[in-house]
Amino acid sequence: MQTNRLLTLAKQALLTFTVSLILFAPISGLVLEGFSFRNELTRAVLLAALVAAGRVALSLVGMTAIGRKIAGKAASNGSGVTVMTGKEKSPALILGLIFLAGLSLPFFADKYFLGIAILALIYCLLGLGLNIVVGLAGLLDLGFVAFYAVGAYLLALGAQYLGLGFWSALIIAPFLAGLCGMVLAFPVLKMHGDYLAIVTLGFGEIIRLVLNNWLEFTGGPNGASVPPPTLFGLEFTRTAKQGGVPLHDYFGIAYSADYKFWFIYLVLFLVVCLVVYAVERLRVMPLGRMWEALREDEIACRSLGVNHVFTKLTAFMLGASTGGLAGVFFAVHQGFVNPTSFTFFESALILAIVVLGGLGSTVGVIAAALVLTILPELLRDFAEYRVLVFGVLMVVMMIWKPRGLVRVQRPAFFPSTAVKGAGTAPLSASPEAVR
Amino acid sequence: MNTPLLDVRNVTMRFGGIVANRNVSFSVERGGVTALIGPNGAGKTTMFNCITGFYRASEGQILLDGPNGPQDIGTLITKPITGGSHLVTRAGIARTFQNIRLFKEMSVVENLLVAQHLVTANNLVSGVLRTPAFRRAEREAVDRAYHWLGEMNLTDDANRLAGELPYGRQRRLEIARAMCTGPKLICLDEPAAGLNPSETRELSEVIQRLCKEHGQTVLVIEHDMGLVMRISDHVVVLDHGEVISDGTPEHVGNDPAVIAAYLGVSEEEVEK
Amino acid sequence: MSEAPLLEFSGVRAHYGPVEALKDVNVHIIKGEIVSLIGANGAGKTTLLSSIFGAPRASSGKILHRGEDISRLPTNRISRRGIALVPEGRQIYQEMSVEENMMMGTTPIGMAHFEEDRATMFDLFPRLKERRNQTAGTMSGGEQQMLAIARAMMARPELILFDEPSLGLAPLVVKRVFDVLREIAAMGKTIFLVEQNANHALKLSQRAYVMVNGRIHLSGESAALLDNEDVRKAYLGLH
Amino acid sequence: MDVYILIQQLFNGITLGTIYGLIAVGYTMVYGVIRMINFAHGDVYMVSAYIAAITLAVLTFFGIQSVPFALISVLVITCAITALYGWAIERVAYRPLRGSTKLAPLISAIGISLMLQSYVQIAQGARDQGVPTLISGAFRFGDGVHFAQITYMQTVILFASLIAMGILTYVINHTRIGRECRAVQQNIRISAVLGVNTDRIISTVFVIGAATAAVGGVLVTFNYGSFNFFIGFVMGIKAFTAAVLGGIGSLPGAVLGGVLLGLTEALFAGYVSTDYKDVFAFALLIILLFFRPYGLLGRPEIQKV
Amino acid sequence: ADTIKIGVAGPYTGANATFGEQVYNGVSTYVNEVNAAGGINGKQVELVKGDDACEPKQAVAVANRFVDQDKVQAVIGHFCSSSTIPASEIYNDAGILEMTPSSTNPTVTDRGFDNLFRGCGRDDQQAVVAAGFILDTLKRDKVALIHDKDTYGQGLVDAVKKTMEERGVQPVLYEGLTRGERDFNALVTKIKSTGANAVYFGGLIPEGGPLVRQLKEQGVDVVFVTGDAFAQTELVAAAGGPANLKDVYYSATPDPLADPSTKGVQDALTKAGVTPANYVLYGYANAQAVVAALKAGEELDAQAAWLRANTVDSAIGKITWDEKGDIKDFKFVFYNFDDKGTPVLVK
Ligand SMILES: Nc1ncnc2c1ncn2[C@@H]1O[C@H](COP(=O)(O)OP(=O)(O)OP(=O)(O)O)[C@@H](O)[C@H]1O
Ligand SMILES: Nc1ncnc2c1ncn2[C@@H]1O[C@H](COP(=O)(O)OP(=O)(O)OP(=O)(O)O)[C@@H](O)[C@H]1O
Ligand SMILES: CC(C)C[C@H](N)C(=O)O
Ligand SMILES: [Mg+2]
Ligand SMILES: [Mg+2]
Repeated sequence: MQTNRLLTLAKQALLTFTVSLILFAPISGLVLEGFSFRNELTRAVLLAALVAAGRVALSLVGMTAIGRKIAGKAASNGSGVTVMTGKEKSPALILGLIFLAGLSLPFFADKYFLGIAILALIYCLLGLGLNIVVGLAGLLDLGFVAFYAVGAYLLALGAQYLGLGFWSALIIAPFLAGLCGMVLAFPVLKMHGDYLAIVTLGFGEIIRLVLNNWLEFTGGPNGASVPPPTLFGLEFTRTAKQGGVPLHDYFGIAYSADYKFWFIYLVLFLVVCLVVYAVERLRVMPLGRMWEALREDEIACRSLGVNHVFTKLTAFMLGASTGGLAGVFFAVHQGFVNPTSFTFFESALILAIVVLGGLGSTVGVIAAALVLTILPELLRDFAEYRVLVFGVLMVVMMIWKPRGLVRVQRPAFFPSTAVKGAGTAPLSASPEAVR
Repeated sequence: MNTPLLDVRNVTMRFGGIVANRNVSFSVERGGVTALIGPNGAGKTTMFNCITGFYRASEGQILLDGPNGPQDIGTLITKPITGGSHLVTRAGIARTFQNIRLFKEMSVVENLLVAQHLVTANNLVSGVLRTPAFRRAEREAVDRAYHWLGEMNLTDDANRLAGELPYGRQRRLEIARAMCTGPKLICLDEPAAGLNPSETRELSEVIQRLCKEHGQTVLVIEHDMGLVMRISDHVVVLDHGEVISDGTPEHVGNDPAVIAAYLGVSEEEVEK
Repeated sequence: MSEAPLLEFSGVRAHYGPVEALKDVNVHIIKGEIVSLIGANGAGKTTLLSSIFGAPRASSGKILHRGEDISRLPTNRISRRGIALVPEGRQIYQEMSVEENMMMGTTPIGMAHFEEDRATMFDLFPRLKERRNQTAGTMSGGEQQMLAIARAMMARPELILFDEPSLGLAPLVVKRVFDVLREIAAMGKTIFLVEQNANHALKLSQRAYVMVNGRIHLSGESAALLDNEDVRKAYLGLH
Repeated sequence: MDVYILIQQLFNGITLGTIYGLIAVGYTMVYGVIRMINFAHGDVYMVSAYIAAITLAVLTFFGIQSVPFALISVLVITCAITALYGWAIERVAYRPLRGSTKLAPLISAIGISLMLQSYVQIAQGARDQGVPTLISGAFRFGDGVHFAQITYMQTVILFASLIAMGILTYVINHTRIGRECRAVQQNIRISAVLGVNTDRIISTVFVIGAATAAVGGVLVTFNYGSFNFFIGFVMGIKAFTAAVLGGIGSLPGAVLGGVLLGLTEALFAGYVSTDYKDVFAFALLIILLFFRPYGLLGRPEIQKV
Repeated sequence: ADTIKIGVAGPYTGANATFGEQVYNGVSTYVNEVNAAGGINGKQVELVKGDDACEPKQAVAVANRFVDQDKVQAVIGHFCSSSTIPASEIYNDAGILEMTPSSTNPTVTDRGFDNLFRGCGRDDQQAVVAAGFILDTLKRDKVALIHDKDTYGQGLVDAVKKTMEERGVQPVLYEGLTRGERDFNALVTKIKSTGANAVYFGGLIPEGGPLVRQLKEQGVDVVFVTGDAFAQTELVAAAGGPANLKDVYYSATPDPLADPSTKGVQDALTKAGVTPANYVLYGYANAQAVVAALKAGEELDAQAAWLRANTVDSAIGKITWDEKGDIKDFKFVFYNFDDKGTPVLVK
């Protein structure tokens, strides 16, 4: 038995080694130099050995008792959705604490950290928006970045041509993005599943390409600069540039570049909280339920009188609006926008946030947004290995939690006391049905 | 005699070369159970799909009686932009499916709540702000859901995932869900398939109660002749897409054409 | 029971996530027998059948086929041992033609006997012959059920598991299906039949099991069960 | 209008289109079987370009001069190694996700795509690489000043693609393995019950997909002569577009979609504007899908209720 | 602190990674020498890499990190203009010296930042030279302008176009190709159909190489003129061999390695095992300037003032800066290729 195991292990190791050697030999082992190559085969052999060793280590861990337990656990969390019992403790306290912690973050964090926090929150917003479309309504959207771009460019170009400010852009952006969502939705809603994915991808690319090509209007690849935000006419710059009064002068305090970040962070944080609340409400509202029902079975929905076209349209528009909102914050945070920020990869990243979070789960989306924005920053120390490690972690996380970080929980519903027990059918054996 | 609730007039349905229904006419009277039977592939489900607006019949008319006189299903679904089968449901026809179509990853109650989306205050703002009107509407919807769960003997499963339920209960849940739309006519496609005889008996009681206590009109496709004979007031038999017999259960049960095409010589019936 | 069972469940448990769907199930089938399994909705009958094919896998206990434990074998190896399943809900290949569906049935044994077996099946189900080139997904429920049976038979299995073969079939066809089952049994095949139509099933089979809530509640000669008061009440709908 | 220019643009479009088609085949096959958009496919193609160049360098190092021999051995070796990449990627990143949500492998694929790009960048450097011209010369039509031409290499591309595609279409539609692929596509669980080794079928599909990408990679490398670790991205999106245009899941559709896309690009670039050719291509895609929601040759899902 | 930190920001991943590597290699080669020689005023210099992948979003994050976490005292970078523009706002706020080795877009220095210097030429400078070269030296009048729709490429081409139009020459074609593509046959055919006798290309080698090759393959008889991004050894491979480079010209700084006074640079690079590519030299030169400025004082004002007042004898020649922070009289010369693909100076 024991030797048998060893034998399979050895076989496994050898196989892994051979396969990885073949894989690594050309790319890692022979480095192109002009039309000839440099021999680095030892590197390939080392890599292959490393992979084989890793494989064996995994198998060995799998053989031990603890390993099996872990493996068993990993395997058993497969089923995704659970219904709540209605007896869960109210999370109000924890939520309150998180809210306060979020509000007080600027007092502890430096600008770098705050900058990342702002990005993370922007991605939360994007994730929440896309989650409506993909997670709730089940429409695979690979061009979400288009709405993000609409929001960002609204502020940039609006300021340039119409004199729009941060606040007015913040109000207009959701509507404009929603409108774009509607324009896109019309041709799209007839399509199914993955056709929809490519059409949205195409739409995202069209927006980016137009932004890039329409030099006269958008500044093309040179981008467009975005004025810094103002608060009741107060400016955050060292000297007033938009005809207002600098904030630090008004309050008679020393100038610090941090104030702008504080301001953006706080406004963004509040907006995210509002959106989270709204999205959470949506899930227990008829509209949100119809989205989810549509995701589950469109035909059944139609048989219940749900206007599927209209319902999908609302999902698209609301998702787009949220994306537009995020765009405004992105623009104001960067102070500069150009098309490189709105590539397909960005859409993929947002989608990864939604999927990794657990389709449809708000908490999951927030968690995933934090993970996927903070992770690349943490990986900075890996320098050029950063992207490699990021890719590996993305795959590992997906394998580890294929259904997302957070399980979707469905709310429980109970009848109001007035009808309790009234609906018991005559043939029912158990009248005290309500748990 | 007043006008029938549903009047199917000379409906023909073709799929490419296949004619699934040929010149079918029958009517469904208010407050009773009409059964649609026939061999496999006779075109019963197709007929249902035409009635519920999933297909547009190639020829003929399907009229649903309403407050403003009879309404043609065909015009509802071909209405530009807003048209579609959902309008048929809104006009008062609900259905279940031969292959169960529940929202599997949603809870049982939620399945029923989706069905009531038209009566709940479907307004974004009021929903997000939780206005009293919205809360009242939600509460009523939940209560109505529980009412139908009770009727279908499913209260125990209210807060489980629909997909986890065993087959038989899923079938009952589908009926409950269809009832939640408050239909004038409910169309059941093989509701007893996969139920054992005692469960079938329960189901037939449920259907009968629907008619008696709630004045519900039912159109049902079923292969379980025991059930059909027990509950229906009126039976229509299709074969090869055509109506071969139409009348009371006794009439149809003794119609030699039906026996030859569909029933065979029934030892079971003889036994009972 | 002198003969060694062809298939045997010994102490099998199975779970869907946290839910235990099979609780210490013991069932055996002897070569050449027709055994039926009846039980209410959700009793776990389908789970029992599909646990033979590894979904869900038995979390404890053994499933023995000819004395070998097959509960850990990959799904695709099971059918090569001569076990075929007519699944609940038909599960035919919607987008393939009738013939292609039947070809898929031959996977474990290859196409050598295809023509011959196809002819046999077309005799059993003339309807399929008519529709041999139709896309299976557009056929009526009953037609699809016939196809599912035919497909399973194409592998020339020794043991066939039927999960509610009469589901959704017209009375005439139900009769034919049960006749077919009888014919299949006469060909020397072993049949394990899950049915809601307990009356029919018990009349056809020699032995039967009654399942309640994931456990085997009763078992014995079919004839005896047919007379059993509880069974009559609960499953035959007779009071 | 110069008719030779028009003919030249048609040639340009068709060769570009067949390459799109070749890569699109990989998307379509994988999609056809497990309904997954394999976003790493473009990068597999990129890897194959490197393997091809390295193989050629090694062959030259060992003094192999014969062009046909070199070309064929490069093709064979590259296909083999790239196929192994396809296999390994499926094994490591997608198989563990079988049976979870549809989108999980999509994200995993994006991760793999990042990994491959970054891996090649680190191992081979970020700079552009190239291969020497193996086959030069062209068939020319017309006089010395006005002419249209198709290079020998482009001819090779056309024929190789058509042959590859012909073989694949035959395999899928008329062989047992093809039938099993379609079976797995429609109902993986029941296929396993019927005795299909589903894991092997899926692996096979990835292997074939990667191998076709490698054919594309080799041809493109020899035709355009240069590549870097980033070429997978644009090609990936284009090929994916082609696959959808033709009706994702359909092999002839992928080819048709590719050629259509190639022609559109060439003609639009040639007669309207290079700047907006991609905008036009995507707009065309959207419009086309609006009228044919399942692409050119895609079959609508059967919706029998 | 007992070390002085210099941030080196650029694309170490993504499509432009090759440039980031080159700049960093140049910078680190010089900094190693400085450290070996005792550092800046006795303090060792430590380099911090900041990868922005040429994305503005990451550039801002890198800038914040440099300022707040790493507390760098000077920045060499960023690479792409689109990254430099947003990131420089942050360095400006923080009062940190920044010198970009490659962002040639005019906007970079036109915003009047006192801390920002450009360690390379400007697109508009280069364009004027290029237009003159095509019209006067090569005497070509039917010019097709091709760019890659990126800050650098399009900026360059637009400036060339402007200069030409000022001289009354209308380009026969003005088109943008897509970065990341390889097949430009359609564009090449179009160029051919316009009857152009010169192509000016604004862009990088991954697209430029195949473009050159396809022009040759389709037998289009034009001269190909382009910018300093082509001063890279991999061009030969990308263009399909030396034969295709016959009529290709690019503008660049006079090759410093040909200048005997930079012998030291050459030795240092050889010692460090670094191939002396274009941006390696820029990196080296920028490091020289920044280190010199840091030696002048701890305060930005002192450093900036030093740079504005002094001349740096750098790897790319003697350079001085004007008030805006641009190099005064940045010189561009033209190169062509010999049979082996080695660049030769056009006299
Ligand atoms: N979408 C479709 N395309 C092509 N043929 C179809 C389609 N839908 C149904 N048919 C054909 O129409 C005929 C009638 O099918 P239908 O499903 O209505 O039968 P049924 O009476 O419901 O049978 P069963 O009792 O078995 O469910 C069948 O022969 C079927 O093949
Ligand atoms: N995929 C699943 N996930 C979770 N629970 C399941 C799943 N499938 C079945 N169950 C549960 O397992 C139990 C047994 O189900 P099973 O389908 O085996 O019953 P059955 O006896 O075949 O019922 P029926 O007669 O309705 O077909 C049921 O309680 C059911 O809710
Ligand atoms: C791409 C590079 C050569 C950088 C270019 N000079 C710029 O300003 O962005
Ligand atoms: Mg039917
Ligand atoms: Mg079952």
